[in-house]
Amino acid sequence: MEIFNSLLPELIRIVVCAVCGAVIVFGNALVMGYAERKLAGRIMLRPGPMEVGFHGLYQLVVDGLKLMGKQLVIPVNADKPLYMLAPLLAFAPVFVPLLVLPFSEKIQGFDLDIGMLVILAFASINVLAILIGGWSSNNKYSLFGAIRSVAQNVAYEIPMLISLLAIVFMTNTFSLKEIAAAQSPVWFVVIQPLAFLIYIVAMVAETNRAPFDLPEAESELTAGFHTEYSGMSFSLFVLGEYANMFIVCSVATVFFLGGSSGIPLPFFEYTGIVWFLMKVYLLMFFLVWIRWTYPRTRFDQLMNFCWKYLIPFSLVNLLITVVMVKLV
Amino acid sequence: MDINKVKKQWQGLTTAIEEVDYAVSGYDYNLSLERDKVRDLAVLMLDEGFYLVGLMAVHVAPAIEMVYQFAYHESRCRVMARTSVDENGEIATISDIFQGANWHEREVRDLHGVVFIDHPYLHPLILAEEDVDLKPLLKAEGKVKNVDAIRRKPPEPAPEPKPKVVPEVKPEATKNQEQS
Amino acid sequence: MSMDIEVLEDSSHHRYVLNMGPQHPSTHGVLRVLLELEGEYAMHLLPVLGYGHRCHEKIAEFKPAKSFMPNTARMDYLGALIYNHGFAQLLEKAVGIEVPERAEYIRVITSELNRIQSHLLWYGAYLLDLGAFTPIMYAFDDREHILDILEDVTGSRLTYCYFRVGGVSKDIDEKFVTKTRAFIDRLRSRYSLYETLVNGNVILENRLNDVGDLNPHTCNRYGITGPLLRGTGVAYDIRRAEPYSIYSQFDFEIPTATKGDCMASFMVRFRELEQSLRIIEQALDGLPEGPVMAAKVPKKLNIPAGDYNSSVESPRGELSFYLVSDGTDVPYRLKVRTPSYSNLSVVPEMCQGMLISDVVSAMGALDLVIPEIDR
Amino acid sequence: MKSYFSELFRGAWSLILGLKVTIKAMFSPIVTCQYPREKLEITPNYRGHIDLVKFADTGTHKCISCGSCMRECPSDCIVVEGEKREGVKGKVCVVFNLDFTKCSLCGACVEVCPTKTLDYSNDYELAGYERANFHFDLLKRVEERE
Repeated sequence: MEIFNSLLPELIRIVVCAVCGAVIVFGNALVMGYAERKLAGRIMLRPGPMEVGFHGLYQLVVDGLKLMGKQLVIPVNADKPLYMLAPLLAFAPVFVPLLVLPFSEKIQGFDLDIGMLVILAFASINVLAILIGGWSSNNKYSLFGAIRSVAQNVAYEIPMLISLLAIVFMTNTFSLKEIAAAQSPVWFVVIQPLAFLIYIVAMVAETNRAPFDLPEAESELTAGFHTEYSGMSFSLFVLGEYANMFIVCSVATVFFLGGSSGIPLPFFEYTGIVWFLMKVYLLMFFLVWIRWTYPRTRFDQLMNFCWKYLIPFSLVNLLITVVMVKLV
Repeated sequence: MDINKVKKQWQGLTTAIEEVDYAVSGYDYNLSLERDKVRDLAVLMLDEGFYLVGLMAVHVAPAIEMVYQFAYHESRCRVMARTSVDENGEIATISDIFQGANWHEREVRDLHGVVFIDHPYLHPLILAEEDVDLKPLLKAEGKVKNVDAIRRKPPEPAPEPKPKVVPEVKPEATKNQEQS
Repeated sequence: MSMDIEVLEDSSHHRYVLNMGPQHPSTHGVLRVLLELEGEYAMHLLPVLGYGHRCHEKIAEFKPAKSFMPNTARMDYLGALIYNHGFAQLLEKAVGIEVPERAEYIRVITSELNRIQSHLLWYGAYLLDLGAFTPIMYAFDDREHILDILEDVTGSRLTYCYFRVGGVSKDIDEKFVTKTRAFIDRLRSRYSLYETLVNGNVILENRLNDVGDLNPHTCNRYGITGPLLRGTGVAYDIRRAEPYSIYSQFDFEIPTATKGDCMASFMVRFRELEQSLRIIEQALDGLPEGPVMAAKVPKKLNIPAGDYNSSVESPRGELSFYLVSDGTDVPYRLKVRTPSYSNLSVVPEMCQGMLISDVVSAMGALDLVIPEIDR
Repeated sequence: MKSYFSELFRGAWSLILGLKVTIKAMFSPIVTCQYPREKLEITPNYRGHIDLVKFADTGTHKCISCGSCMRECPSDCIVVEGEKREGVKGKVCVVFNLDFTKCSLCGACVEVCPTKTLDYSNDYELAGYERANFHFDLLKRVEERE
C-alpha cells in the first residue's frame, strides 16, 4: 500500500479502494448469505441448501442471478423516484466505512483521524433509506416497519456511541488505526467488558436483526419496510444489510478485539487481515446464532430495554472510564 | 349451582321441561319455551354460570326452530332450549347477554335467514355481501318436515330407542347383503 | 366487504384501517382481520370469516350419516381423530351400538396422540408468530414421530378417517405399542429442551405475560372452552366433566393456570402434553384383547327421530356434534359447534387497545384452525 | 433496585441457556430426509388410491361388479359396470373407473368389498399436470401390473 501512496495519484487510489470495497460487499453478502442459511439449517436440524453445487455452494450466486432477472414491480400509488432511490440509499453508503477500516497495519484505504465518526455517520444513512423505502411504498405495513426502524435506530445509536466513547477517552483518538494499535498488550474487551456487551446489543439492534428485527417482523408486518420491493431492489436492501453487519462487526473488532492483532503467521506478509476477518466473522456467526435462537421482542419492550438498561449502564461506564483515565 | 333451584326458575319461563337420558341423547334437559322468553332464559343462564355452547336453527314446518345449547363447568348439565321464530322469521337477539351468540346469530342469519331483532351488527359473516339472501341451509321445497317428525318418538326416551332400532334395521342389513 | 371498512373508517378520521389477512403470515389460513389503528394500537378489530367455507353442514344433509365421517376430518385438520371420535360417538349413541372395549382403548390412544400432535404444531407455529424460527423445527421433529405411528395404523398422515361407527377400521399391533412407548420416552426427554429454549426465555415471558387477559366470566359470555378457559383457572375439560368413551378410567390431571393471559394458556397447553402422555401410557398398560368392531353394525344406520348431541374435548376446546334426525339414515340437520369459532369471537373484545404485536400473540394463543371456523 | 438487577441477570441467564441449546443442535445430526434424493420406506398400511388386487391363483382380480363400493363411496368417485356374458357365472366387470380428484381416502369401498379384491395402492408420488392424470382405469392398471 505504501507503493500506491508514492506512485499513483489519489484518484486511482480511490478507484482501487472502491473496487476493493465492492469486492468486500458482494463477497461478504455471498459468504454470509450462504453461511446464514447453512447455520440456520444446522440449528434447525436440517442441512440447509444442498442442491446447487457441492453442498449448495452456488446457491447464493444462482439466487443473485434470479433476483437480477426479476421484474421490478412498482406499486401504482408509490412515490416512484423515492421508491427507486431507497434501495440505492441503503446500498451505496456502505462503501465509505469500508475505506477507513484498518484491515491490518498495512491495509487501509484512508487513515482518517475522524475514522470513527465517518463510520457512525455513514452507518446512520441506512435509517433514512429504510424510512424512504417504507414511506414511498404506500403500504401500511411498510410504513410501520419504517417508523419502527427510525425509532429503534435513533434510540440504539445513543448507547452505541457512548460505549465507543469510553474507548475514545482511553485512547485519546478517533483514528481507527491508532485505536487498534492501542490494544497491544490487552484487548479492550478485557478492560471494558460492559462497553463491549452494550455495543454488541446495540449492534444487533442497529442492523435490524432478530431478536430486534422489528422493522421486518414478518409475522406482524409481513415483511416490514421491504414488503413491496422485488427483484434487484430487494436484493440491494439485503446487500446493504449484510454490509452493515460487516461494518458494525469490524468496528467491534477494532474497538474491542484488538483489530488485526494476532500471532503473526510465517508464510504471509499481511497476517493481520486473516486475524481481522476471523474476528469479524466470529462476531457475525454470533449474530446469526442469536437470530435463530430467540423470539422477537415487542416494540415498547425494545425501547424500554434501551432507555432502562443500556443507556444508564453505558453512562455509568463512561463516567467510571473518565474518572479512571484522569486518575491514572 | 343448585339444579333444583334452577329448575324452579325454569318453570316460570318454559312451557315444558323434559329430563333426557344423557346416555342416548348426549344432553340432560330439554326446555321448550315461548320465543319472548328467550332473553329472560339467557339472563338466568348467565347468572347461574352456564356458558353458551352454541345456537342453531332447524328448518321445520310451521316455523324455523331455534335451539340454544348451554352447558355448565362444574358438573354435567347440558341444556337444550328450543323455541321457534315468528311468522316474519324474527326473534330477539341474546348477543348482548351472551356476546358469543353474536357470531352464531350472524351465522344463522346467513344460513337460515332468521333475523335477530336488535342485533348490533347483523352483517353477513360467512356469506359474501351479494349472497345475503342465499339461505343455503333452508330445505328445498317439499323436503321440509313437520316439527313433530324430528321429535323423539316415545316421549320418555330413556332405554326406548335400542329395542326399537334393532328390528327396524335388521331387514335392511340382510337386504343389502343379498344384493351383494 | 367494502361495507365493513366504511363502518370502521366512519368512526373517526385520524384512525386508519389495516387489513390483516386473508393472506397474512400470522393468521394461519384465510382469516381476515380488519384493525382500526391509532398509532400501533388496535382500537377496534373486526374479523371477517368465510373465505374457505365448505358448507359441511349442508353436505351432511345429502348423504347417509355414516358417509359424513371423512368430512369430519377435514374440518379440523389437526384434530381429525378427535372429530372422528365425536361423530362416531354421536351415531353410536343415536343408534345404540356398543363399542368393544379394545376399540375404545385404541380410540383413546390415537386421539391423545392426535392431541399431542396438534399441540406440538401449535407450539411451533406460535413461536413462529412470536418471531422464533427454530422451535417449530424441533416441534415438527417430534410431531413426525407421531405421524409415522399414526400412519402405520390409520394409513394417512393428516386427515385420518380411522374411526368407524362401532369401532375402528384396523387393529393395532405390537409394533404400534413399542413405537408409542418409545415416543413417550422421547417426548419426555425433550421437555428440558423446550423449557430452556422457549418457556424460560425472558423475551418470550415479556411477550406473553399480561397479554390478552381473559376471566371466567368473559369465557362464559363468549362460550370459550379449552386451554384458554383452563388458563383462567376453571378446570373444565369435557374428558372429565362429561366423561365420554373410557376417559373416566384414567388418572390424569387437568392443568390450569390462574392469570388468564397468553402465558397461562401457553403453559396449560404445554403441560397438557404430559397429561396426554400419561393417558396413553395407562391405556397401553390396560389394553384388552378382543375385537375392534362391534359385531352387529347395520349397513343402513336408521337414526331414530329426535335430536342427539355428542361433545368431546378437541385440542382447542369443546367440540359438539348436534344431530337432528327425522328417522331416516340421512341427518335432517347436523350442527357442528367448533371451538375455534367461539374462541375467535372474543378477539374484538380481548384485543381492543393492544399493540399489533400483541394482537398477533393473542390470536396465536387462541390456536386457531381456520377450516374449523369456516367449516 | 434489587429487582432491577435480578431481573436483568435472570433474563440474561435465560438467554445464555437458549444459546446453549441451539449450539448443541448445530453439532447434532440432521433429521430431515432429502426427499427426491433419498426416499423413506413407506408403511405397507399406507392408504393410497384404491387398486384391484391381482390374485396369484387366478392371475387377475375377482371383481364381481356388485357395485357395493360404488354405493358406499361418500363422494361418488367410483364407477363400476358389469355385463352378463355367456358361459360365465355372475357378471364380468367391464368398467372400473376411479376419479381420484374427488376421493377422500376414507376406505369405505375397501371395507365393503365382498371379494376383497379392492386394496390400497402404495403409490404416493401422484403429482400430475392435468385432471385426466387422476382418472384411473383400474382394470387397465391391474392388467399392466406384474
